[in-house]
Amino acid sequence: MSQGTGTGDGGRGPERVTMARALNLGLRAAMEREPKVLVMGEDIGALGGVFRVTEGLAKDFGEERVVDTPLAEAGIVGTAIGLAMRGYRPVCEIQFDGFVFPAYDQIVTQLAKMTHRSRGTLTMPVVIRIPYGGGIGAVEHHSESPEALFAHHTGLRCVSPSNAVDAYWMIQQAIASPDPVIFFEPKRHYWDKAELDPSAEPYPLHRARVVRPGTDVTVVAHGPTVPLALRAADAAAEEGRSLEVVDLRSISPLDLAPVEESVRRTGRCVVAHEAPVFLGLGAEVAARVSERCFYSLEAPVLRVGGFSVPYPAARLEEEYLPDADRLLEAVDRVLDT
Amino acid sequence: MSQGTGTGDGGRGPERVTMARALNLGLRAAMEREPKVLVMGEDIGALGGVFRVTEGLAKDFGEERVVDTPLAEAGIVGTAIGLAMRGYRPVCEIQFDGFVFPAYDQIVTQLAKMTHRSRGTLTMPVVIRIPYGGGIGAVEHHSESPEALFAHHTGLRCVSPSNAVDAYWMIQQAIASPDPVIFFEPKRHYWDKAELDPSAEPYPLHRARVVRPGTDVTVVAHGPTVPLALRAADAAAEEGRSLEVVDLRSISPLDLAPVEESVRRTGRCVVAHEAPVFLGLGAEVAARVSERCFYSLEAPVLRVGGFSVPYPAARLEEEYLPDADRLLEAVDRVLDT
Amino acid sequence: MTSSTGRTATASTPSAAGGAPAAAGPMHVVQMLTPDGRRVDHEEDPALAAHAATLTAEDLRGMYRDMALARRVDVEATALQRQGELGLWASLLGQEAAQVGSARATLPQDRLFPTYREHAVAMVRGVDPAHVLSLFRGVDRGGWDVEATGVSPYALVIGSQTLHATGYAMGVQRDGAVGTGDPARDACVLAYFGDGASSQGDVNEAFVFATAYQAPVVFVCQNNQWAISVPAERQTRVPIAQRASGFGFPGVRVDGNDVVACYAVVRAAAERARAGEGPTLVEAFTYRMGAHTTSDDPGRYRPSVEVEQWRARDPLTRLEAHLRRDHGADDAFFADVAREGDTAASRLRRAVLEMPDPEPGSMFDHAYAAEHPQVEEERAWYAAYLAGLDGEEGRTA
Amino acid sequence: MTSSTGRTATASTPSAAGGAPAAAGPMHVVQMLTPDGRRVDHEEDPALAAHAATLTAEDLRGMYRDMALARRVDVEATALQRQGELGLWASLLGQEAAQVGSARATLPQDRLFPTYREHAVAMVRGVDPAHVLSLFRGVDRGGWDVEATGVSPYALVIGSQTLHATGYAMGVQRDGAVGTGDPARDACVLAYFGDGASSQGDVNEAFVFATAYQAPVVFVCQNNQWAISVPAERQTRVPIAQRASGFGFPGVRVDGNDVVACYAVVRAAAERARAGEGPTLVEAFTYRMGAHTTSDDPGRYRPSVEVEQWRARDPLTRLEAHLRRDHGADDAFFADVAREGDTAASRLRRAVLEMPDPEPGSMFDHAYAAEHPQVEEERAWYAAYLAGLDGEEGRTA
Ligand SMILES: Cc1ncc(C[n+]2csc(CCOP(=O)(O)OP(=O)(O)O)c2C)c(N)n1
Ligand SMILES: Cc1ncc(C[n+]2csc(CCOP(=O)(O)OP(=O)(O)O)c2C)c(N)n1
Ligand SMILES: [Mg+2]
Ligand SMILES: [Mg+2]
Repeated sequence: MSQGTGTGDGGRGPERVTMARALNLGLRAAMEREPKVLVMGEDIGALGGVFRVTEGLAKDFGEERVVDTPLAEAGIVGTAIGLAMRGYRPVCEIQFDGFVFPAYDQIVTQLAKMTHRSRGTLTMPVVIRIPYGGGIGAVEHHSESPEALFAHHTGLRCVSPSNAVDAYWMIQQAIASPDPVIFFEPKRHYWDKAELDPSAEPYPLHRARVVRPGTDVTVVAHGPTVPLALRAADAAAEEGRSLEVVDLRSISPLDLAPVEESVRRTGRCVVAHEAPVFLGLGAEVAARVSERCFYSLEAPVLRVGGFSVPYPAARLEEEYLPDADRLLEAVDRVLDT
Repeated sequence: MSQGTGTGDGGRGPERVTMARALNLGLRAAMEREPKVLVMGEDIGALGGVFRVTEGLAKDFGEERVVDTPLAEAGIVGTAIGLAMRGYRPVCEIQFDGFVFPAYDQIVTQLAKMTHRSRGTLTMPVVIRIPYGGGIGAVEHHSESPEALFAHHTGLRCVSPSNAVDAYWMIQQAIASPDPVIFFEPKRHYWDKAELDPSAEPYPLHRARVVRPGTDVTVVAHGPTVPLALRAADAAAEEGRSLEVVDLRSISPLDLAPVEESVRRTGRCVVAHEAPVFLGLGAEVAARVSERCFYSLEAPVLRVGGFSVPYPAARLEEEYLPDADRLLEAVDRVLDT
Repeated sequence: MTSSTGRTATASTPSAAGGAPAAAGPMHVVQMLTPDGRRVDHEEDPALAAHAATLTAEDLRGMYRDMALARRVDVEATALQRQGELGLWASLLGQEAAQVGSARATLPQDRLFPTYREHAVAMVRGVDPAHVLSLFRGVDRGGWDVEATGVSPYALVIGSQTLHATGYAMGVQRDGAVGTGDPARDACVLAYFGDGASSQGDVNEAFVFATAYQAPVVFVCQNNQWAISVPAERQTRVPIAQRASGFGFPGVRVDGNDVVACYAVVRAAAERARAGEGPTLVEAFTYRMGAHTTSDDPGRYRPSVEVEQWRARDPLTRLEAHLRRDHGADDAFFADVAREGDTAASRLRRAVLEMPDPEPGSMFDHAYAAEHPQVEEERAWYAAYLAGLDGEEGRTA
Repeated sequence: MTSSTGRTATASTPSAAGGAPAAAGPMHVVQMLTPDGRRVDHEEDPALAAHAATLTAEDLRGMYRDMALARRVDVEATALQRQGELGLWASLLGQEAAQVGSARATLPQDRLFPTYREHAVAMVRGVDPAHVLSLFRGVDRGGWDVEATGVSPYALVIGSQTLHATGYAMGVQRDGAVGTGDPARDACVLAYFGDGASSQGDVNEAFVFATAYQAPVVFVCQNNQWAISVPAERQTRVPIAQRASGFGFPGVRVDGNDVVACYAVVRAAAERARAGEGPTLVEAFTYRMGAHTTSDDPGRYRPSVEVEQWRARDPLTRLEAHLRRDHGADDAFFADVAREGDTAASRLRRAVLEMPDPEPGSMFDHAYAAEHPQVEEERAWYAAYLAGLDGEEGRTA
């Protein structure tokens, strides 16, 4: 192992890093700490992954721990399950959101259920990293947000960092989890930077966080819609409206305590994600908030997200994707009620 | 073709038939009407399918139209897509709900999107029949309700009959649809009988229907929870409470007009399905009803369904599945609010 | 041994098809016991002959005992299902030799990945059959100790386990437990699957991964010629063993009703795997004598004459004839085994009838390994709900 | 022709693995033009020689023209991408012979299922390259007329199209359009895929279905030796063509930089398919001269010396040498082709620059074939929303 320190922070001080780099550092820290951690997937070795998240890992940890696989997603996840049965902790990279579906059967019928099937005797500490979401002008299958399709299945945990610092900690926490974690990385923000202090105390993996306090409307977001919500909140502030933004961070389990607490104050709630609104995560959030904050709500919970159409060609994606204007339009509506 | 009449009703008069038989008659009618209709899947030929829905079709229509396939679900759906491109109208049988996932990639990335991808020049009149739901004391993977995992994808239509008469008509309407239809058959009700009149006028495929009028609470159900809701309504009636039961029939698109109309009268709504509540169809129904009937609701919309655990072993399934008592408990809660 | 290649040779051509099967050609079938129990030598491969030669009379009696016990348990399970004590049963009838021969070729440190039909495999590895029946009774998903027995949970999604087996084997490699030459250390993995499963993408991806990394896995395909109602020719026009060559690793077809040959062939493949020489595909050519499961009605799709033909090649009769002829086994031995079987069967019956139903609310256990707030919330709700019902009959009951 | 098998023969063994590749053995590679342009006969298979012999000097010039045009278009597309006019481009550089040779072996009634790299295939079949570039520009998913050209939409999910091709071929069978002997009626299907794709379950299931029904499909694998950064040896230790034998149908390896051999081999396979004799797998052994796509940086994973070696086997140079040597093609011919290429390229550039952006709201079109209330509701909402924004700049802009 080339890093030497084995402490997990590589002895670094605070540093401005991109999310891709933060993930790389998080993977390194986990691999240094625990020799059973493996990284596997397509093009993750010499190339370092198409987003360079695994850059340098093959060189530093060798190809027994950084496994360039054949081109077969079911094979990647299926063999990761077998490796987990042997005591390894594989971290699988799926190249793009749209290519996770060949592995869907292994994920939902095997990975999600093996612990239950074996009455807890086989644990499945497998992480599946999925770069997700749009906004990068890509071709088909490279811009989708499939999180609801995983969160509906018990046995999986699903999380999504919205910034580099969370990414650094959350990937390590996901790897440490004895349960399988589907790890959604908002690809359009891979190159966004933040100040990372590896000596800081990490926030719990499955906890939501208020990332901007406010008083008029509660905006619930995760992954790529968090920066969006923050931008919308800035714009709203100029118009004299105060948005409270909650970053869910964990999609399953869902931590709605901060949302409910917030809605009890604001009486208004808007949920935003890139996935289609229909049966997207926002449906669950809206259903729960509507139930639990029934007497506090001054207006219906509104959802802002993708339309009920296939993710469109790149020149239409700015129309498809929720943007700050669409979010603010919903804010107007809940405030006008 | 052995049936002769070609009219689709085989010249039959009204008859009491099981849902399995109604589906068989519906398939026959469609196959007689349109030579491009094929049936394909595992064990659907000589055996007539494990639930006998395709019984006798191989004998009557030959193995070019009733295609016993190799054991590979991606292969079944993938080749059905190719057959559709050549002008055929394949009806695929998936043997059990839990075995649709190997075909999930072909369904969601190909079948659902080919029309859009080709700007409408390639249509995909493919039906995928899935026996779903629990209550039959089966082993793992034979009792699940994956409808939300399909309904979240645009490009698919999803329906589920709750009785033999609807099954007869809906399978024919699904086959006639130029869009792919995921057809969920509530397997525990395959042997329930109803009076089928093949000369009657069919109800539109994508329309929900009030199957029992009532005044106190609107109960929304589909597939196997419809008979359940009707039983609960009987019990409630004895306690002097009047439940209105809406059978959604169509899961995507969702026809909530009768539900909203009903909730505006009752002010109370309970949604029931067998799938896990978390991100199940009930989330979408609750989110919409909460939004659109905001000022009519006297109580939060409640959801009754499966728990956030893998579908349990048979001796626990009666605990897992929503039953009339659990439904009535939710009814009590909305009425007590 | 033309008999066991017979079906493939006479495979009917699907009507939509044109020409004849390509590259079909007969494939050699390894056989060491003839159907009437004569021991024949296998001259092509001295290593196989050597493995077979290690089998003592005691070993062969042990194999017979394993096969007979498994069959007796299978009969009892079928009866229990008929009596409503099991929800379902998947009989292994006819496949005892393939299962016992292959399982007996494993070492304690090896790991086996069964489907839902490998009851004899499980028993050879020390799984209490009651733990298998708990799955079919619907009490749990199978209650045995995976680590102690080396037997993975039964896999019901066809083919899924072959990838797990391959991944496990990749782990064995990473642990340095191949090619050391230490017989107590070097390990391999057996991946069981059926003729129908050979069509699944997962199985073929397992072949890809296994060869890519030369993983120590032996793929054991029991070609029992039927996938429920679909004959093996619908899955492939050539012997399944031949599939391996297309992926660049060896495939062997063995008489699956010949326990000696199954043992020798799987042992050779296992030793190859443990030595770090990579995967092998073993196709045990056998026959599913019974229904697919107790839910099935084979009368709808296959002629009983086929079953009758295969009865003449019964793996137990064959070994019995051999033991009587060459190893002095007498009526007393077989009576002993039968008695032992009856004892096991009644013990099993009692165990099944006494199986407690799972605790209410236990469905919330083990959904996750670590605490999960939503599961706990629902568990609590359900407990309160049950408490609220307490005494009540259920309003619609 | 040792050159093109060189890579496989020297495949490095993954470190976690033990032994040597099993059953590797050299596989014959069909070649009809040597790298320096000499025409060599193929003696093993007279049918192949006969197909090659049908090619007139005019045909060969036409092939050169197709290849040169495709390359010129490819260069222009790469430039357009660099200039920000395309979001992405997947270059076919080096694969012109495999694509033109195979596509020219098809008849109008045949259907072709490409991946994202078959631009020369599309052009041979009459697809306007502007319709291909519209996909990479992000205007739509590819705008050509599938029925008129017989070219399916580009498939981006690796391997998915091989099943569509097989199903389409099953439809051809059901239409009675195989084995009639009528050359205007009998049809076949070409399924293109890459070396990486050979690992996907879908591709192997396509092999299963194609053989099960003897469907008239030719699987054309362009083994360009790389799947992005992963060398072909990670996918298989033996020639991909050999995969077919494991499924019971013929596989042929052809020099993918030899357009004559590609034509002859695919034509033979296509005629076999149209005659109802079932599938064939053709592995065109070639090389991806450029990056995987414009987003890729091959310097990270492959030595440039490898690229240089392959430059010596350039498919265009080879055919040029042959045309000059044996068919009297002179500088004027090649200058003509080059001019034609430049014209096509500037026409293409203009077409791309003039492509209108899709209409706002057009994303709602064709989500379904029949009316869909939810799509219509959202379409209406969005139109009203846009109207509401009218003139406004966007509050966060
Ligand atoms: C993915 C999947 N599809 C379908 C089924 C339903 N099914 C259960 S067993 C079976 C046939 C299996 O045949 P084979 O692999 O030959 O094994 P055998 O039952 O003969 O031992 C089928 C289709 C399943 N369990 N999993
Ligand atoms: C199912 C799937 N997984 C991953 C990808 C991402 N991806 C795009 S191209 C490619 C490599 C394909 O290699 P190959 O099949 O050899 O074709 P080539 O690009 O060389 O023409 C990968 C991994 C994909 N498109 N689809
Ligand atoms: Mg079988
Ligand atoms: Mg390639």
